[in-house]
Amino acid sequence: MRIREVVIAVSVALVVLLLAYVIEAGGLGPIAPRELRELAASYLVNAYNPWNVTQSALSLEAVTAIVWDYRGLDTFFETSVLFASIVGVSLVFRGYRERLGIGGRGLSEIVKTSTRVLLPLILIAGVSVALHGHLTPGGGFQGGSFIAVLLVLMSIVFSLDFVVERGLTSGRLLALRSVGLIGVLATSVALLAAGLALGVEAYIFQNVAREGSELSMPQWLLDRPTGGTLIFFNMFEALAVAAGLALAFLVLSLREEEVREALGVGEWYE
Amino acid sequence: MGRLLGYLAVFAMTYAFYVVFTGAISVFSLAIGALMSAVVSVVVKPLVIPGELRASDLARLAYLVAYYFYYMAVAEVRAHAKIAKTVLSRRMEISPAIVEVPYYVKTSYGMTLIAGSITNTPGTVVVQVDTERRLFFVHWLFATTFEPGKAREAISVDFERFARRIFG
Amino acid sequence: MLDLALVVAGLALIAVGVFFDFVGAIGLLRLPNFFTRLHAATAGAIGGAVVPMIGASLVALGADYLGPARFFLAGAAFASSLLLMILAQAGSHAIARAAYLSREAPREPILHDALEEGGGG
Amino acid sequence: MLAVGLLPLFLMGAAFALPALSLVVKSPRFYRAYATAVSLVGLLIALAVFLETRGGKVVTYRFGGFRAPLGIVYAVDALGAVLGLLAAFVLTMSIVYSTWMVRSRSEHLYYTLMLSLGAGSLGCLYTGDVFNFFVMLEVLSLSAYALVSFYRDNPKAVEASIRYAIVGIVATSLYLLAAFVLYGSYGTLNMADIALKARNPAAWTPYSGWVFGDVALSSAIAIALSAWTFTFKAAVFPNHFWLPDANPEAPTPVSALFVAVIDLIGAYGIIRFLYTLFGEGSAVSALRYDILLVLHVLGALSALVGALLLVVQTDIKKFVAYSTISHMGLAFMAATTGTESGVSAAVLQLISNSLSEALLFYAAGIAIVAVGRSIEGVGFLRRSRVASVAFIAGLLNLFGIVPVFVGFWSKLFILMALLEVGYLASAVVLVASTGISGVGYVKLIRYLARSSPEPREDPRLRSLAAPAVVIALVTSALVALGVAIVAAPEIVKIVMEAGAAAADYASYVRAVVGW
Amino acid sequence: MEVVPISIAAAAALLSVAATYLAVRSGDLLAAVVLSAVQSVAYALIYYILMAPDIALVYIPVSVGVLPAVTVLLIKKTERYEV
Amino acid sequence: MSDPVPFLFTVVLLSLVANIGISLYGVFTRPSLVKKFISLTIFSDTLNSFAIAIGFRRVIGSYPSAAVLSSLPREPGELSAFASAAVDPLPQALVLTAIVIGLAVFMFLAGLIAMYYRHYGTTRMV
Amino acid sequence: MDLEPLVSSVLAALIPAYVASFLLYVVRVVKGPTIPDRVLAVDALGYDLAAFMVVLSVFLKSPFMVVCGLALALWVYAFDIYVAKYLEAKEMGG
Repeated sequence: MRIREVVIAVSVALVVLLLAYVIEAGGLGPIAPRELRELAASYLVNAYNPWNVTQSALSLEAVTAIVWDYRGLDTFFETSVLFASIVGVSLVFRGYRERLGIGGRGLSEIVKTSTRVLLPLILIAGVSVALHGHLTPGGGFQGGSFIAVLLVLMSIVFSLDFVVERGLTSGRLLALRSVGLIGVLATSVALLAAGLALGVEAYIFQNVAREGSELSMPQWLLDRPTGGTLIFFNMFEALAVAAGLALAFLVLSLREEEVREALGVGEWYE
Repeated sequence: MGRLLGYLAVFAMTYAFYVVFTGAISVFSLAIGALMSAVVSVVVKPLVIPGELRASDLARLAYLVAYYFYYMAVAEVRAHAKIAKTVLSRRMEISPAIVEVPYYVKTSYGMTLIAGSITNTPGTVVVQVDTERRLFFVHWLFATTFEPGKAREAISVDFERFARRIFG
Repeated sequence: MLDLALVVAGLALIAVGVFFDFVGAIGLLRLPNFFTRLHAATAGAIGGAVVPMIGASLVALGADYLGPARFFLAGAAFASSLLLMILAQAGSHAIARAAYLSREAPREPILHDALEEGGGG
Repeated sequence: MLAVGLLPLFLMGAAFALPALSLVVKSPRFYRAYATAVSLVGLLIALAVFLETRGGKVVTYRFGGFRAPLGIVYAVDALGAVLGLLAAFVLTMSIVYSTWMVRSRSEHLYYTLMLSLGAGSLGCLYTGDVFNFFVMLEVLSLSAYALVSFYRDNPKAVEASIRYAIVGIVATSLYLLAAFVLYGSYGTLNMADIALKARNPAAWTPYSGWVFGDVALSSAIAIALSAWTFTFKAAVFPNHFWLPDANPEAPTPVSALFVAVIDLIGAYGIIRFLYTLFGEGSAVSALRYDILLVLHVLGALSALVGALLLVVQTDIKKFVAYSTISHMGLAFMAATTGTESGVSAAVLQLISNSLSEALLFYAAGIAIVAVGRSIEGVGFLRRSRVASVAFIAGLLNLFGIVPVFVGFWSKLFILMALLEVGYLASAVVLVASTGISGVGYVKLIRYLARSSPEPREDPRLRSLAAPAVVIALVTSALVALGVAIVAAPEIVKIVMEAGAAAADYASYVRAVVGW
Repeated sequence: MEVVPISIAAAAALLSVAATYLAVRSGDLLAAVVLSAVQSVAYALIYYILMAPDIALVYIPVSVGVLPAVTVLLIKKTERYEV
Repeated sequence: MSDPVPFLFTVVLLSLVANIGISLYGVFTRPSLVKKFISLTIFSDTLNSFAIAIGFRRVIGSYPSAAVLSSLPREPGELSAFASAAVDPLPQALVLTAIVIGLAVFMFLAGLIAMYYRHYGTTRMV
Repeated sequence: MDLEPLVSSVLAALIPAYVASFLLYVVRVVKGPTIPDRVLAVDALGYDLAAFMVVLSVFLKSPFMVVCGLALALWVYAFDIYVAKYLEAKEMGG
C-alpha cells in the first residue's frame, strides 16, 4: 500500500501546485482587486431598484435576491438535493418505527431547564432570520437550519423518547417537510399558473413585472418591501429545511433496538 | 386563566427577545414578530411552563432585573478579580475540591438559576445535581471548607435569596 | 455628551473583556487539570465574552455615525449577551458532568471529593 | 419555449409530491401508476422539445424572465435534445420495468429517487449555465448513490454505494472548483457567454461586461478539473472502477439507467465543454489538441481494457458493465477527434450503446429474477421468446457487424471519423476491441443456447407482460434506427445535426446572449 | 485600515491549516471532530472578514451545529479510534 | 513593501489551497470511513471558502461592505454608491447553494456509513 | 466631538490582543490531553470569537454582521452538548 499512498500524495500535490500557480499567475484576476466584476455590479445595482423594476428582485439583500430570484432554479434544485438526501436516508433505514419506552434519561436537569428557556428564543431568532431574509443577512435556509439544530439539540438533551412523545414523530416531520416543499414549488410556478389562467405571458420563477409580462407578486407589506416571492420562498424553505434536517437526524439517531427491528425483513434481492 | 397566563408569559418573553434581537423599528418587523411570537408561544408553551401560572408569579419576575444588576455588578466582579489574581500570580494558590451545597428552592427554574449563577461565577462550577436530595456538587477552586452548610454560606446563599423571591 | 459617555464606557468594557480573555487563556494553559481549567474557561466566557458584548452594545448606542442600523447592532449584541449567560453555564456544567461521570479527565489534584463519597448518581 | 423549462421542474415536482402522497395513499399500485404516468408525460415533453430543435434551432427558456448572464437560461440545441429524448426514453422504460421488478415496502421512495434522477439528467442536458450544471449533476449523483444502496440488507450494496459516493463527491466537488475558477476569470457563468469570450476575449456582453482575469490559464485548469469529473461520470479508463462495483448491486432497472443515462451525461459534458465552450479558436486552442489527445488515449485504453475484462466475467451484470466501459471508450475516441463527423459518430454510438446495454439489462433481468446473476442463468431466457430474441439483438448490436442494427453504423461512422483525421492506431484499437468483445458476446450467446440451472419460485415470474413490453419497445427502437439509416438517411441527418450543433457555437451564443 | 481585518483572516487561515493537518493525522476520531470544529470556526471568521454574513450564518449551523452532531453520532454508533 | 494587503490575501488563498491538499490526502489514504467523512467535509468547506475569497474586493478609503443595503434608497445614485462599496454577492449565493448540497450529501453518507458498520462491524475500508 | 476616530483607534489597538488570546486557546485545543479539555478550549474560543465578531462589526461599521456572533455562540454550545452526551450516555438518542 505504500506505493498507492505515494501516488496519491504526488497527484494531490500536483493539483495543489497547479492551483497555486493559477492563483499566483492571476488566472482568477488580480488578487484582492479594487474593481468588481461587471456581473456582480449588475446584481448589486438591480437587487433593489424601484427605478428599473423589470430587472430587479426588490430585495434589499443582494444575496437573497440572487439565491431566490436571479438564480432561483439553482436553489430550487438545491432544495431537491436535500430532499433526495433525506429520501435516501429514510430509504437506507426503511422499516424503522420510533418506539417509546426504550429509555434514555437525557442530560442533567440544569441543561434541560436551560434548554427549555432557550427554546422559544432560538425559535423566534430562526423565524426572524428567515422572514427578514430579504432585508438583513439570512434567509430561508439560515432560519431553517437554526430551527433544525434546535430540534437536534432537543433530541439530544431530552432524549429521543421525550421528543417523540411530544409529537415530533417522523410522520409529522415528513408532512411538515412536504408542506414546505410543495409551498416552494407552488411559489415558483404561482405567476406562471396565473399567467396561463389569464392567458398572458408569464415565466417560471417570475417575481415582479418582467419584460413581456406584467404580472407581479405583492411588493409591499406595511412599510417594508416583501421582495415579491422572496418572503414566501424564505418561509417555505425554512419549514422544509427545519423539518427535513430534523427528520434525517431523527432517523440517523435511532437506537440500535429500533434499527435492528427494521433490518433483514425479507426484502427481495435482485 | 392560569393556562392563558402561561401563554401570555411565553409570548411576552419571546416578543421582548425578538424586539431586542432585531432592533425592530419598522411596522413590518413588529407585526411579523407579534404574529410569529404568538405561533411560537402556542407551540412551545407546554414545554416551557408545564403547569399553571398566577398573576403574582409574573410580578415576581421583576426581581429578575434587579438580580441581573446585582449579579453583574457584585458577584461577578468579586469572582473575576479573584480568579484573575490567582491565574496571573507566580505560584497559583488553589485548593480544588468538590463540596456538597444544599439548596431549598422548589421549582426547577429556581434550581437552574442558582446553579447557573454558581457556574457563571469563576471559581465554582456545578458538576452534578441531585434533585431528590436537593444537593449541588460544586467544584470549588478556592475551597475553604468541606462542610455543606458552610459551603452554602460561602457560595450560594446570596443567589438563593433572590431565586426564592423570583421562582419560589 | 451622553454619546461620548456611552462610547467611553463601552470601550472600557471591551478593554476589560480583552483582559479577561487573556486571563482565561492563560488560566486554561497554566491550571493543572480539567476541572480547574473549567474556572478559567468561565472567566473567558463571562468576563471575556458577555462583558464586551454589552460594551459593544453601548458603543453602538452612542456611535451615531453607524446610521439607523445601530439599534439593530445594539439590540442584537445585548440579546447575544443575555443568551450567552444561559449558554455558558449550561455548557460548562454539561461538559463537567460528562467528564466526571465518564472518568475521561483525571480529577487530581483534588482535596476533597464529596461526589465520590456521597455517591451522587 | 415553456416546455423546455418545465420538464426537469415537472419531474422534480412530481418527486416532491410522491412522499407527501404516500402519507395518504398506501397502495404500491398507485405509486407505480403515478411514476409511469409522470415519466410518460416527461417523455412526451422531451419529444416536443426534440421536434422543436429540428433544423439547427436552439431553443431557450429564460427562468424568471431574466436575460442570459443575469439569470439562468436553458438552452437546448440538437445535441441536448437528442440525448434528452434518449434519456427520457430510457427513464420511462426503466420505470415501467421497475413496476414489474421492484417489490419493496418503500416503493414510493424508490420511485421518488428514480424521478429525481430523471430530473437531474434532463437538467444536465438542457441547462445553459455552468453552475446549474453542477447542481443538476448533484441531483443526479445523489439519487444514484441512494439507488445503489436500495438493497441495503446486502452488505455489498452498501459498500459499493459508499465507494461510489466518496469518489463521486470528490469528483463533483472538482467540477464545482472548475465552475468557481471559470467565474473568477470570465466573470460570468453562462455557457454561451463563456463560449463567446473564450473565442473573443475582447467581447463585451450586457450585464457581464468584459473578462476579468487571465482567460487562457483558467480555462485550461477548468478543463482539466472538469474532464476528471466527466471521465468519472462516463466511466472512462482510470475512473471506470465505480461502474463494475456499483452496477451489479443496484436494482436492474437502475443498472440500466447507470449505463444508459449517467454515462451519457459524462460524454455530453466532455462534448459540450470541448466543442461548444472551448472549441476551435478558443483561448485554449494551443492546449486543446493535447487535452483531446489525452482523452483520446484514455478512451482507447478504456475500450481495450473494457473488452479484455469483459471476456472473463462470470456475472452478467458485470459483463454488461464492462461492455459499457468498452463502448463508452469508443464514443470517447470518436468525440475527441476534433471534427464534427467525430462528434456525430459519438452521438450515434451513445444512442446505440445506451439502448442496447439497457436492453441487455432488461432482458437479463428476467433471468436474474429467476436464476441469479450468474452468466449461466441466461439460458433461462429461452423460455420467453421476446426476451431471447431481444437478448440476441442487443448482443449483435453491440458486436456491430450486422447492418440492420444501429450498432454497425455507429462503429462504421467512428471508423470513418478516425480515418478522416488519420488516427490509424485508433482504428486498429476499434477493430481489436470489437474483436475481443465479440468473443465475449459469442460466449454469452452460447450460454443462451445451453440449459440454465433450475429457476427458483418467484411470484413475479407468473406474469412477464411489463418487461416484455419494455423489451419489445427497446428492441424495435434499435432495429428501427438501424433500418432507418439504410432506408431513410433522414435519421443520419438528425445525428449530423447534433454533431454540428455541438461545434456550432455561433448560433448557440446568438440564441442565448444575442451577440 | 484594511490591513487589520485581512491579517486576522490570514491568521485564521494559517490556523485552519494547522487544525486540518492535526484533524487528518489524529488517531482519536473524537479529537478529530473537535479539531475540525476549530477549522470550522476559523473558516467562519474568514467568511466574516470577507464580508459574507449570509455564508457565515449558514455555515455555522451546518458546520458547527449539524455535521458534528452527525459525526459524533457516527462515532458513537461505530468506533472511536482509528486503527 | 508598500501594500501588505495582496500579500496577506495570498497567504489566505495559499492556506486554503494547502487545506485542499491535506484533506484530499486524508480522504484517499486514511482507512477509517469516519475519518474520510471528516476529511471530505473539510474538503468541500475549503472549496467554498475559495469561492468567497474570489468574490472579495477592496475599496479605496474604507473597508468594503456586505452586499446588503442598510436602508431603502431614495435616489438611483445611492445604488451606484452601494455597488462601488460592496463585495461580490454572486459567489456568496453560489456557495450558499454548494454548502446546502454538501450538507445533503454528507447526511446521506453518514447513514450509509452507519449501515456499513452494522454489516461489517468495522469502519475500515481500504 | 467626532467619535469615529476614537472608536476605531481604540478597537484597532485592542484587536491584536484578542487574536493573541485566541491563539493561546488553540494551544490548549491542540495539547489536549483529554477530550473534555479540548472541548472546553473550543467552547471558550467560540464564545470569545462570538464577542469578537460583535466587536468587529462595530469596528468595520457593518451592523448587520452582528447576527453571526449570536449564531456562533449558540452552535458552539450545541457542540458542547453533543460531546457531553457522547461521553455520558450509551446512545446519542437516549
